[in-house]
Amino acid sequence: MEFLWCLVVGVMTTCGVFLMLERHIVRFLFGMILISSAINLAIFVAGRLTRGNPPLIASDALLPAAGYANPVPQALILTAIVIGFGLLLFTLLLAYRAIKELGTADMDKMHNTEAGQ
Amino acid sequence: MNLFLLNILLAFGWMLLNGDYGSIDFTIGFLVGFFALLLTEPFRNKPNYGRKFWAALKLLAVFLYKLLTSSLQVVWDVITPTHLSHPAIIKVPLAVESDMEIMLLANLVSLTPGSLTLDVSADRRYLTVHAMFSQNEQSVIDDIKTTLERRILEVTRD
Amino acid sequence: MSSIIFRTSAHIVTVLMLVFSVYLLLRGHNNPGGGFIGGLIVVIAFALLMLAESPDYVRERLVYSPLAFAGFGVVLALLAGVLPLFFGQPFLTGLWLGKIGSPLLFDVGVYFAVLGSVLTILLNVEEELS
Amino acid sequence: MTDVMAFAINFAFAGLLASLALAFIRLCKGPSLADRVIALDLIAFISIGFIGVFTIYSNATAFMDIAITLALVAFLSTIAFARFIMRVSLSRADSSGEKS
Amino acid sequence: MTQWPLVLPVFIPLLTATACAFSFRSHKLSSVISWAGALANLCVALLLIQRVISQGLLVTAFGDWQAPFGIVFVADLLSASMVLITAIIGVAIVLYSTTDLRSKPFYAIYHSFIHVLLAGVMGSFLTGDIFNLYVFFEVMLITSFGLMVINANRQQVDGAVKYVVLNLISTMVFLLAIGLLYGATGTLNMADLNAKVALLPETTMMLIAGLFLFGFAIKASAFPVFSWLPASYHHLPSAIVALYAALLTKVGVYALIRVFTVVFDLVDSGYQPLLIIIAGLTMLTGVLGAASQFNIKRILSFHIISQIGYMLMGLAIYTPLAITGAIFYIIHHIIVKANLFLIGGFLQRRQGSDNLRELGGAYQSMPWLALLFLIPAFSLAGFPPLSGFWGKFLVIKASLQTDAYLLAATALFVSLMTIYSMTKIWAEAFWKPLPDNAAAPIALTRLENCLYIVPIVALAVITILIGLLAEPVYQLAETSAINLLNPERYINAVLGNMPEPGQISVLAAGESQP
Amino acid sequence: MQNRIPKLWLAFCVLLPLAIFLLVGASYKPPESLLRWSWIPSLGIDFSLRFDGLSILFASLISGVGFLVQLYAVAYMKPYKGRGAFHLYLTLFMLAMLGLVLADNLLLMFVFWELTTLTSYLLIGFNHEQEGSRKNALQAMLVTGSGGLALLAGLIMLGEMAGTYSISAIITQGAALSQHPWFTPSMLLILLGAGTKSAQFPFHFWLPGAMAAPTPVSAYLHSSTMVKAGVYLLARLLPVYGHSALWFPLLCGAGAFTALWCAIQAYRQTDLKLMLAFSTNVILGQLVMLIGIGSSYAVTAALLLIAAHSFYKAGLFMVVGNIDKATGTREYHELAGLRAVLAISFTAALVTAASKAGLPPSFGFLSKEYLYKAGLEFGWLLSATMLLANAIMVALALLIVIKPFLRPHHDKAAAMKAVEHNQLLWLPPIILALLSVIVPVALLNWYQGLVIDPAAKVMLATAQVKTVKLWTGINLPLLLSAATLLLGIVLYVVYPRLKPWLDRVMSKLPSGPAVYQQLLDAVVKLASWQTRLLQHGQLTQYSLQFFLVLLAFLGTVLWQLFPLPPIDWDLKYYDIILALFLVIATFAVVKAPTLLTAVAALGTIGFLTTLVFLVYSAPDVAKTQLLVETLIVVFIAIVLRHLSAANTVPRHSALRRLVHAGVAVGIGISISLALWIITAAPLNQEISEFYAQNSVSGGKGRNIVNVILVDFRAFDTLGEIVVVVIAALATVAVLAGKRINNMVADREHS
Amino acid sequence: MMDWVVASCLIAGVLFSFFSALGILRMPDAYIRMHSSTKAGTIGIGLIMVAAALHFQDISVTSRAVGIIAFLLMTAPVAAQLLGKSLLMNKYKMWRGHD
Ligand code: NA
Ligand code: NA
Repeated sequence: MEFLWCLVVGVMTTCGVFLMLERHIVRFLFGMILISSAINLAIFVAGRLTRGNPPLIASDALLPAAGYANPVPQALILTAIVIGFGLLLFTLLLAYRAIKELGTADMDKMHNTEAGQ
Repeated sequence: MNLFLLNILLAFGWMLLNGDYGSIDFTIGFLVGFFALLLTEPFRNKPNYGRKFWAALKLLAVFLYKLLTSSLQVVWDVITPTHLSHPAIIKVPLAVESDMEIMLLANLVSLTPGSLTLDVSADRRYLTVHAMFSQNEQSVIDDIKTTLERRILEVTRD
Repeated sequence: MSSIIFRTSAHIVTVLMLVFSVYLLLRGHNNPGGGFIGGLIVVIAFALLMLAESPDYVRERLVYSPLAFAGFGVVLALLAGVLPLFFGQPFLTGLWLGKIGSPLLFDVGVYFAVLGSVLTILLNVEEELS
Repeated sequence: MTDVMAFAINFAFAGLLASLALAFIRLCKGPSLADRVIALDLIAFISIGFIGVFTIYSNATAFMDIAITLALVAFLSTIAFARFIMRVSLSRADSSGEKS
Repeated sequence: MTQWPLVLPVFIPLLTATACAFSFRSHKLSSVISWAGALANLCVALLLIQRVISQGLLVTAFGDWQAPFGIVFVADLLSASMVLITAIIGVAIVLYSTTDLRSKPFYAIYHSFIHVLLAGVMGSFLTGDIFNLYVFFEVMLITSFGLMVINANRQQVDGAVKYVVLNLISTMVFLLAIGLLYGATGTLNMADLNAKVALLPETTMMLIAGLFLFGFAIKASAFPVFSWLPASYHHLPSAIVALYAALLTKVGVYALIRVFTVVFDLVDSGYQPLLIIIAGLTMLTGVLGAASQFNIKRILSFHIISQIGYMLMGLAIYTPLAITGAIFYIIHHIIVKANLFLIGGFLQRRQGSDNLRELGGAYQSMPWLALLFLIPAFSLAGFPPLSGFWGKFLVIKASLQTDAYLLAATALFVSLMTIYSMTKIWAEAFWKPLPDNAAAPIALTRLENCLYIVPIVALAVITILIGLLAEPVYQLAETSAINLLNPERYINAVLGNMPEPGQISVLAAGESQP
Repeated sequence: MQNRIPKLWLAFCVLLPLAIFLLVGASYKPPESLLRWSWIPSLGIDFSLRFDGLSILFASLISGVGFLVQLYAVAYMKPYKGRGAFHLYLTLFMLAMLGLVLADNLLLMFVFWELTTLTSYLLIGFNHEQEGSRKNALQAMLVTGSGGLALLAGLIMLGEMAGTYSISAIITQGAALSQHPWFTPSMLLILLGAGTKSAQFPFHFWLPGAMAAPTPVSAYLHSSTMVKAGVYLLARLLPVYGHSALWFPLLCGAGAFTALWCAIQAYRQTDLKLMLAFSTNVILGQLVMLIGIGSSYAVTAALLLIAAHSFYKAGLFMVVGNIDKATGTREYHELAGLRAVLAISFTAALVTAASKAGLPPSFGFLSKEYLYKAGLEFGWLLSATMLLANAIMVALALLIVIKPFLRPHHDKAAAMKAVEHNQLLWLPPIILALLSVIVPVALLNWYQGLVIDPAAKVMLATAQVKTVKLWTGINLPLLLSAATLLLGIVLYVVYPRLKPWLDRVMSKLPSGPAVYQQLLDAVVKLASWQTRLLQHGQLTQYSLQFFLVLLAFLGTVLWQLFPLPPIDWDLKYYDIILALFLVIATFAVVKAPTLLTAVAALGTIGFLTTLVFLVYSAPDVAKTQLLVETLIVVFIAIVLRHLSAANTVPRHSALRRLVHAGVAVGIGISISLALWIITAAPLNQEISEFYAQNSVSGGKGRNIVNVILVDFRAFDTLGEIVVVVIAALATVAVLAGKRINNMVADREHS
Repeated sequence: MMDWVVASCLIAGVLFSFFSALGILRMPDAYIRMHSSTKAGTIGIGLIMVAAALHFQDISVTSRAVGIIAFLLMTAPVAAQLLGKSLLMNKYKMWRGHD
């Protein structure tokens, strides 16, 4: 079943990259959200998929039920999601400020800094 | 007093959620609920609540019945090839006054057949309702006022 | 947004969410949940309240600046980390007193850090943009 | 798992996924933002239902919490969208910031 | 008690940052806290390197979960010396910021961010876990975003957009690479990865290594993925750009060095020829970029890229001598580049501009500053016996030894162009008389002057010391390089009493345990 | 300001060279001695000094002439600003020069070599408020600097070949090194270094340019010190590279051509200082030629010429400096009748010019005799060239003496003022003039024993050094000397007619500075072009560039992936449908007509990924993903509310979008394949096993993921909350920034 | 026996959900689509939750199911009301039937 999700990751990445190359800064952000999701999914898939057996230990057991899902990628993704969330919020509001300050949402029109080089 | 009751209810809700029933859990739940209430301070203009359990249960029963029938009515309209409805936007005058009552009525109106609350007027005098089967506007208004509003008032007023 | 219906239900829903968040935080060690999820639910609760009322109303309810909560959270987490060092154990080693342990303290730190931070962003966004 | 349960669960999955598909079409078709938001709201509902069914299917009760969480947040996002639509109407700028 | 000196380099800055943020109402209080934190950190860094020199590699496993299960901090000579240099820069920048940023509304937050950034940098240097490295990279990244936008004007916002957009690409690729690496090996500990990566099929290994190389190359601002740096650095406040210039790209290079020695073997990964080309082009494009600029900060920004090329060159050649050179170069460059930006910032503060066309007369008005400028400038240009010469000498010698003549020639040409740039700044800002249309210099108070000059002097003295006492620094770099190329010691120290690497690999190849 | 220089500092600067002169002299025990301190032993770099004939010759010239120049500068620089620094630079330069000639370690020598470049830069640009000075200083820096870099490479190669950087040790290896493949390359590189420093054609032009410096600098750098560093290096390495077949033709060719070419250039000059500068080039050419010849005679001639030139050229520069001081000009046709005010300088000029012209019994005569002797061993061509060059020297010597001093003063000539009341202005040149005569007449034996014999031995193991005599009877060299004199007089006489013709011819030839400037401009132009190309400011193009590189990284490996592993079709229908929905929603984001629609689609993706995480047993991730995605959607909705419709952005051209699509698809496929290949192999679950086993016992928790987050890998989580908190602060900053900027702007307005 | 009850609850719930989705697709205007999603959706999910509660018969699941239902009853109409209000403010043109 990993194969299917490899494909989905590929599609999400493709669309994410495509959006990240667009001129509208908000659409860039959408691309970034897509790629973040794709990468989280990729990490998840890379840790192998297990159906319906979360890595929880029953209150009367010392070990999880056999065939439990790999908890490591889950923990990694959690950290990555949170970090990505912080980065994304910042980027979103930076984009807002840039649009307000520079008067355009077009990333290619934002070149005050490199003028005169 | 009502806040205290609500707090106790929250504590029980806490125990329910935890699936643990002990004095420690109750205390924790109570404290958590206490702080939650402290933070949000709901029902600032609280009316004098009566404990009208019976009225409330009746309200609930009526409501569930209406919900089911209304759903079936909608489903029927959905699955039949033609659109049966005669929609209209209707202003329903209100007898209820407090925030809580208005909310309750508005939500119940939304969840019952053929009507959907769209707005409350700024002076709280009437609800704006979208009615799906409004061949006769007055019957829609009467239906809301007699079945829902009356029963709500039974619950909330002494 | 000044709808009576929304405001009234938002108050109720917020209370429920706050309770739910603490519940998720405390049981997170044994069941799905934990500081981060709990913290985010607090944020959603206050987001509702903010949408129903106003950012100022939320700030008033919170008493302290949300950033202070965030700082408090970081300090708690750092404290949970550094505590074992005084017992000659490595940074962030779990110290347990019955059911209460430094990892839980750490998780509470996460809870506060997250709710403080995201609330800060939320309130600032609402205030600065309007 | 009994046959009847297996059937019910399979039926549930299929039905919910079909519902999802329908909601999807509305999401893509629009035409107004409100229509899309309604679709999104319903997708959240269907997802809650899916989680319920999946909980029964997998016997992992831990998943029920996700349903609650989903219910909580779906409400918030719908409200945020509603607010957006209101604001747009207030400022009378047609489809502001929407053209890409 | 080995844990303390390993943890404190991250712990102190984080605590200091929190304290600074809480004391935002009083500039004085936050300054004092910031100074205290920076100095305490310097002491810890000194203690750490002393420990490492006397006891060898230090390892602490957080939560007492041994590697490869938990996260470890490892201080080998390289890490410890990088931490020390970072702590030195920290003190210098904090002092300088006290006056340079004093009038800014977010003064305390600046200090807070500076400390978090230092924590991120030191964490990156110390960590022995690849995912933890990612986390520290993110700490650095978000902090650098923050520092970039505090009190930002139009240009800064514009630069910040580019910086953020392009760095996010790097971050994402880095994360993806870690995910794939975990999927392929089942571990995240760098020491543990060493053996497990060796068992991977070659193509898998190359794919993952390529992703790491790409991600770190952006961080290090290597050709052709350096555009974010010249687009964003030059409008930043001087203290901040000095901090960035000194540390951020170097962490990228450090990560490249660490990952492509301990985790992947650069030669085995197949990327050595490519890296050689990248190194050469990085040097060349960077220095040419500088030659076309007329603002001090822009010139210096492009020179960061160019000098990164030298460091990459050291890594690319991949002999002990070359890596020694790279490490020597990193140490030298951190000090020197920070100092140049500090001096540029001082000129800008006095003159209100860093455009060479609007500057002049500094030789007359501030002869001592002129002298102080000469030291880092000609060190950067690779004049002996200043620190930059030895780094240059080592990498060129290494490239000649490996018959990489074109690379050596490029490095020499780049060195010449660096001389050109440095003399350009010198001639225009110091020698040239002040243009008639230029504004009169701002008079600074004695204390302000002092706070500006003390860090500059200190860094200049360190530059001279590194140059004159090159032997111990060389020893340090050489030992580090040898240990990097023979990571067994590192691996054994980290994995402790784990089974032999061979046994782990058997486990890796076989079925997972029940 | 300028008069406030502490006397003590001046005294120190003057006396230091004298002290060094005496110390060096006293510590010298022929034939050679060595001092060694450890510096960077790991790199084979010692601080080792070598005292032998060659180094002692240079060291004593550097310190001796240095003393006189410092003395002269005390007087000369009096009106200059910042002359304290001038003396500092001069002293530092001298120390660097001393280090260069005394070093017994190639790299130590290089250290000093570069220090002379640096300090000479400061000296040449001393009059830095004039643009010309700055430009010429840079020119000298870049030309000698580039040579220095070549030299570094050459020295490293030489050190590698020999296995040591110790000069003594390398010299003893001598011929053995010539078998090494690096022998010739390293020689060429070193020659490049020496050639630039010693201003050999085509690098000769920086030296006249360096005349922008105050005259004491010229008297020092361009007579006895810096320009001779290259000569010194060649002499030092003669035992190593003399074995090369290229050595003789290269050095003789370059040297002879430089001598002739620069002689003609010198002949054309009207500025006395420039005239001297070009004639310095001539001597340097001759010295290089002599070392290239490398015979006993040649070595002897070189050792004589080095000293002779130092004396007379330093003296002449000082004389010209005095002329400049007295009249404010150095153009000879504006000068006349200077004998009246510069009587002592005239005497010095007379003697030093005689030495320059090679009149017996001056030092110049002696060195020229030996030059001819050495040249004659190798046929007429070299000798004829030298004869022509020397004849021009004679003409110039005549010119320098006759035009300013012996012509009667006339109206058109520049006004003069008396300057010789300051003894320090005439004392040093007269001492140098005296030395030019005394050494050949009285101290020749002493010079031979102390310098020529040991130095020749060092340079040439086989040297058969004859006793140097002023008078060796009437022989061919003497006749050539006479011919030189005659020709020189002729050239002086025809000078007025020859010069215009020469100017016409030469102006058609490319000039050194012009070529240098064109080269520099070309590099700067290339730099600007490249920077415009790479740093164009178009953000999406940068992104495209980055992604293209990523694609290149992935794509090159991709071809090697085949054959691919088999596909494991263990799928449920809801897997496929979920995946399908996810894909559709993803496309919906891309195709969405409005931003808000895209946000709605993103929200859907959030719900769907939640379901995916749910289905594959990750409840914590599902919850977090859900919360985060929802909050993101909420935040975007809030932000979009406040962006106006004015922000419509045109899309890229269709072609560009096609390229984007291509890149995106390429990257997507690569990542899919990579992930597939990785997941097709079994995973080592060692670590998750460990976590599962220790979760309850060690972590006291039953949610393994949470135990990882707060215990096993809590450190990551600590970093993560730091990121979130900083993100919050940064967001506050980015949002408040505009308001604060406006506030500040308002405050400044009011 | 319980299986049958659970199964019928499930199927009924899913049917309600499906019709609600069909409704938002088929209905002529946004107001009527909201009727469909709010009512049918709520009851559909409610029934599925009842099924879950009955299936597990476990206090923690039941409490959650009840919580979800209560929460939906409380929020769904509010969300619909706000959306409706926004439509009103936008002067959204209502579908008026066939006549
Ligand atoms: Na119908
Ligand atoms: Na209704």
